[in-house]
Amino acid sequence: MNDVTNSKLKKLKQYAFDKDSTLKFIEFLMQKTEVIAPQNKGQASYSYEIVKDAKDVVLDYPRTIQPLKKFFLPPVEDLLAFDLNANTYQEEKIEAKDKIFFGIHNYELEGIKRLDYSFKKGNPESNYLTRREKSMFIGISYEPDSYHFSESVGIPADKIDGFCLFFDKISNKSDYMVFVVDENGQKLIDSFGKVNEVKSKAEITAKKFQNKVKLHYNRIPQVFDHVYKSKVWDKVAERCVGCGTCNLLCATCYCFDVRDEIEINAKDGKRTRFWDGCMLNTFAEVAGGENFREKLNQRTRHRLYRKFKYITDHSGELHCIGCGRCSKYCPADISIVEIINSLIDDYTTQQKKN
Amino acid sequence: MSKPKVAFFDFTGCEGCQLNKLNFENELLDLLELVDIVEFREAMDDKAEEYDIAFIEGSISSPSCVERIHDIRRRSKILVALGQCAVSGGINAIKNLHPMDEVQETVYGKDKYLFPSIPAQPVSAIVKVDYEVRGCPMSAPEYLHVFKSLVLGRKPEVIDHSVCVECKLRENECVLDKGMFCLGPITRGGCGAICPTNGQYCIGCRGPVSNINKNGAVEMLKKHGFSVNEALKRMKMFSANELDKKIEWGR
Amino acid sequence: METLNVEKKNLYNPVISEILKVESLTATEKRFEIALPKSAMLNHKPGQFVEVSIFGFGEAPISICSSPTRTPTFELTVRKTGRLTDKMHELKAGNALGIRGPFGNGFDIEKFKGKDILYVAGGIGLAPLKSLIDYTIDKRNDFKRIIILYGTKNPAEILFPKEIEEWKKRSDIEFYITVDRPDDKWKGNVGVITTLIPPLELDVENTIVSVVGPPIMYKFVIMSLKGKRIPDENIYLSLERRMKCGVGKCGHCQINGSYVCQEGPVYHYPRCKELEEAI
Amino acid sequence: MMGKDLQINVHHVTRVEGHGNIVVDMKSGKLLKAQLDIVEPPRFFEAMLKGRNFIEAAIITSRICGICSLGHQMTSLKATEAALGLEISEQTKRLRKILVNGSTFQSNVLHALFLATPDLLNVGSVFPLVNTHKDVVLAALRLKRLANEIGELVSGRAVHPISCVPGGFTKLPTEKELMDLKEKLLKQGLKDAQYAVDVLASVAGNIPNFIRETEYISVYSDKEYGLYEGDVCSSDVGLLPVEKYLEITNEFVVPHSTSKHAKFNRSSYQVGAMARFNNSHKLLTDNAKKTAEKLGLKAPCHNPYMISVAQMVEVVYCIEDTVAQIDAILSAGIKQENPNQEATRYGRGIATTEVPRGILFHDYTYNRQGMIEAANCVIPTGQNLQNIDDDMKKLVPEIIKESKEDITKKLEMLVRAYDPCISCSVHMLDVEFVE
Ligand SMILES: Cc1cc2nc3c(=O)[nH]c(=O)nc-3n(C[C@H](O)[C@H](O)[C@H](O)COP(=O)(O)OP(=O)(O)OC[C@H]3O[C@@H](n4cnc5c(N)ncnc54)[C@H](O)[C@@H]3O)c2cc1C
Ligand code: SF4
Ligand code: SF4
Ligand code: SF4
Repeated sequence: MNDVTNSKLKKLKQYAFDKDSTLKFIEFLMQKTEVIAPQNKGQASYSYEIVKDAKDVVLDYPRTIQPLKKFFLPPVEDLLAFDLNANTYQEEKIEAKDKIFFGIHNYELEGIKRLDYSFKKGNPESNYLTRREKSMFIGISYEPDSYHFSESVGIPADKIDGFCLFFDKISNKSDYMVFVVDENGQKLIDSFGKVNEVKSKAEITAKKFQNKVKLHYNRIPQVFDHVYKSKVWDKVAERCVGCGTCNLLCATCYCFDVRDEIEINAKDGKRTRFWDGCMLNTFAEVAGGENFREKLNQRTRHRLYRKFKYITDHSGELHCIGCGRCSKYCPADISIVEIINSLIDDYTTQQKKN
Repeated sequence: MSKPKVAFFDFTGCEGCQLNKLNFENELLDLLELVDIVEFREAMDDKAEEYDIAFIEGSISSPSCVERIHDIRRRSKILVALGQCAVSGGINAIKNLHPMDEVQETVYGKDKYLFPSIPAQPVSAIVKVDYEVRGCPMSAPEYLHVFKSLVLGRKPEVIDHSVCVECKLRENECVLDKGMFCLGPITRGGCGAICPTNGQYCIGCRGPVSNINKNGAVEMLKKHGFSVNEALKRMKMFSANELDKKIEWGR
Repeated sequence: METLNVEKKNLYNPVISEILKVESLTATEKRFEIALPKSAMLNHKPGQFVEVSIFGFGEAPISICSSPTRTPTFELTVRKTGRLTDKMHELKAGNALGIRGPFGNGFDIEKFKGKDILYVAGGIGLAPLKSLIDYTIDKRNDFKRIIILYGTKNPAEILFPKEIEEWKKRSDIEFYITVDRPDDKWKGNVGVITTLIPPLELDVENTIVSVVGPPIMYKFVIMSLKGKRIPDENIYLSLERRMKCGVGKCGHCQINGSYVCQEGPVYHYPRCKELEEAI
Repeated sequence: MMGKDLQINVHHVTRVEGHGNIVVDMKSGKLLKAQLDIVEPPRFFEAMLKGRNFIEAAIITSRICGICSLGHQMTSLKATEAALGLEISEQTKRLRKILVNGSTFQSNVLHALFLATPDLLNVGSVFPLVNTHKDVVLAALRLKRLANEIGELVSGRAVHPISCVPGGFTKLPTEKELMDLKEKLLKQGLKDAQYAVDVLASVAGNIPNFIRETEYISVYSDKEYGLYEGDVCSSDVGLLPVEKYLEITNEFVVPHSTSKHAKFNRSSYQVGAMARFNNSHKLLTDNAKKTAEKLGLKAPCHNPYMISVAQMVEVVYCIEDTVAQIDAILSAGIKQENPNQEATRYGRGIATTEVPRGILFHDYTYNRQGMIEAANCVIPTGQNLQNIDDDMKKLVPEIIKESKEDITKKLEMLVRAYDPCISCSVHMLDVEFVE
């Protein structure tokens, strides 16, 4: 994987899009294939939805409720449909469908890359990977709110590799500088044709993050080597109510539960999987009532180690992308950045003592 | 294989759960194919001697109810508590928060001994309950699941995750974000988060999740602008028995 | 973007297999002999497990209790504890089951060769161990002593009585059994399984120990083994966790950074010590 | 007629909501007792309301009764809005009217077709009819489903509605959903209702002929068939403002009932579908009027056994009025509005609504913190109880020559005709016994 950094950005072709051409561009994409983009949800929330009308697309949004994973690992997914009497089954037919994700924040795509790793590793899972095929991503820059901390986990505003195009907002108006990141992007621009290449090359505007981790992201796994027994876990657990929101909305969480249900005719049925999470009480409970992570401090610790250590040890990357969902939607106002910073404090005091 | 004999019994409650059972208009005839309904006072005259599955609705709140539920238990192979009144005492249990004597006196004055009353109790306080269908009203999908499972000789799934989980699965806008209060984080799911889905906050009608963090819950509600008392009052609307027994709230 | 071109598999499709024989072992345990379609071999290693499913009743991980050395068929011993296992107990020869697997890491048999083998089985833990016991018996010459320690709560819960009779009869196997609570007829040892360990005379450096039992048993057995000065490197444990997929995806079985369904269920004890949540 | 002895004790009358016993005691031809004993344990709802805030009132009162949960919510919301001075929009009002229609529709179908009709066909429940009269049962089930769909669409759930709150709705149906509902009501609903009416007409001959004139009390509005709003109307004295409800209901306690009884100008009065029909029949839709004609129902009707017939007439009305309300909402366009919950005052609020079983009153007093200080609910079944007792006292001597089984059956049918909702009626707070 080669990182595109600002030095390379200058070599990319750039096009100027105003509000109208952006709208036209979405419509142009919609004619080609299915387009998925952020839209309003409820009164003050957003979600990624299939676009029915280009005007519904909202490009200025802090984050959606569910991350992009819902398109590749649906919240509720039938695995098999079976016939009880005949003891036969059919697997759910999953087709790889062309789709373009438009208006995607860069951390969101990083989340997908992490999930790709998890679903390829060991036993590559066809359900996820088939859905994942034939997806193109068009990125957009965003203004970090008090929950975003992507920069702190190594995803600065100018990390745009993996997108085919990237829209960077250049003024307070709805104008964008569009960077062509790969040949697919160039093809799209060429066949759209209504915009002009800009010769004086720009950089992607740096963004100011209010929410920051105290230590460089390279050193976070190292902190996690030393804080397994930290008191921080107990402190957090006093406030956490174990609702599981932070797991379910996490862009890189992918644990699931599987249940069978029989239809009312007592003949047909389905085996279905659901998003699940390690913060929930029954997650690690086995027959006989033994619960291997009964306490909330154990569960919180497991959740964070999954993000910063366990998978990282294999993949070499942090499996937290700094979207801030777990903190924004936590009903107990628990902030993951605060947890990490407390752990870092704990770690530095330890180091000083030694 | 002969069809299982199924009976429905009602104790103190609003009978909304009874009614809910008749609200499966699309599935009702299919359900009837699977079982013999042998007793259902609200809908029919017949009575039977014993039952494979007895569904009990309502809380136990008078001495004669106690005798009746013992009798039903003796005659039933599987007994299911249906709806929050039967599962936890439900909303009836609010009266338990006040001394019984006082409640009776307000109601009957000097004649309080005419109509004996006892605290509203869950069925499980009197007899063994095999399975539960929670909710006020009972959650329709959960009832169908339990009914089908038992008729097919299978243990039903017991849901013990929060309502938030189901909200998240549906990608609902969180009502907390709208500045409302919500009991979803500490309430047992299984209802499909139907209240937040309809823009309303979760009033906790399915009772708390097991292994609940009591102090955390109070802290959470305090953060949303509730006094400890108000928070407790809200949490106990449907769970006076469960919360009072198991948990000493923030005292 | 990084390529998605990997050979991907549908991981969740069971193979419909036939039950050849069902045998009641105790009030709550039954043994099932199962054949894959077209007499296919399961090709398992002792200590591995399969995911068993019955449509409408769910899926569960069950250890393979027969040795790969024996027949093309394989055996499972199942305790009745819930949705799926209750239903399994209703099944008869000729009925079908869904099988996925074999999954997980079995015992590292190569390391056992030429050594004394000590088995410590608690309750249903004898089922997964039996696969290995039978294997070592079938290749008896590859190993030196074979010692089997087996403990159950009471005599009614003793599994595999026929096999136990044979083990007892054989002069090349040392078999000791104990129960926590005896009944009137019981004449043997009484006490928890750890009481069987101190009296053993062992060549500690050359004894490989395999332990399988309920979660609480491990701590105490390890303590007794340490009392005997058995080196940690000689100890293997098989751990149980909740599992939904068996293929390292669902997350339920994770012990710290380790997936029991991938790295386990059999763990080398030194590795367990790295995993804080293991025992 | 010579001194007959007769003792009837029907323990827990079936096919009614809640627990009640019929007790008849006749010695030597003298009627000592003919009454409906209400044995449901009391539930102390008014006590539960004390100290609750204005959002919780409707949530709690909904749980008084699962069958009438929507009616309780509506009345509760209106009382709260009156007490706090909350204005609601035209759209909210229309959506609520749809809900009231839906719940009247569903409850009437349930009662007339599932609970009362088996008597006319001489069977003990609706279940045998699945085999003998499958088409009717299917039509009735479809009707019930449709009625519930109205509730589910507009309020989130048919039992204990969710989205209707003081000041408005937390979620609104979409235009498409309303349009689909209208389609269904017109295409399938009216057809099934007509079919059920035809079947009912064919067995109407089995309805006992018993006449006792009484006072009929219902909500009345001169603009529409009185259900959601209007004044109180008595067939004896005409219109009265809702604020006078205590003078109308005059609740009193009898020892054989855990629920209070009521009376106004006579020893008893009747509420419910028949009272509404007698008072407001002129405001029915044409189709509903024709249905009444077909079923032989003419105002004023003094036969309580005909209540189920009046209920079927209302079913036709509710379907048609729902369509009219949908049209009005759609032509104005759905406005996304938040519930208006800014209190402009704190005080007492009294409200009335027709629920399927009759007129319902809620009366709350809020303190300055927005908490309920005092609450009172007067429930239709309670208001009917004295009337049922009076009916029985007249009926038993009239049919005394019949067999005990027949008498018992007719008494059960009478009680059932009122569609009593006993859980609902057992709600009282402060009770004094009359000697
Ligand atoms: C590697 C491995 C090997 C096993 N080998 C055997 C064996 O050889 N014989 C045998 O009888 N059992 C074995 N088990 C345990 C067996 O998997 C569980 O008893 C089984 O999952 C229960 O499923 P159920 O549907 O019957 O019960 P359920 O109705 O699903 O559950 C009953 C209870 O078991 C819990 N539970 C759910 N899934 C599991 C799980 N995977 N493991 C443990 N508890 C669970 C539930 O939380 C619940 O409390 C093994 C487990 C593992 C992980
Ligand atoms: S969202 Fe917050 S309260 Fe809920 S489990 Fe996560 S940390 Fe705990
Ligand atoms: S609305 Fe309530 S139940 Fe839903 S996510 Fe928010 S807090 Fe949880
Ligand atoms: S969301 Fe809450 S109040 Fe609503 S049905 Fe579910 S548990 Fe009950």
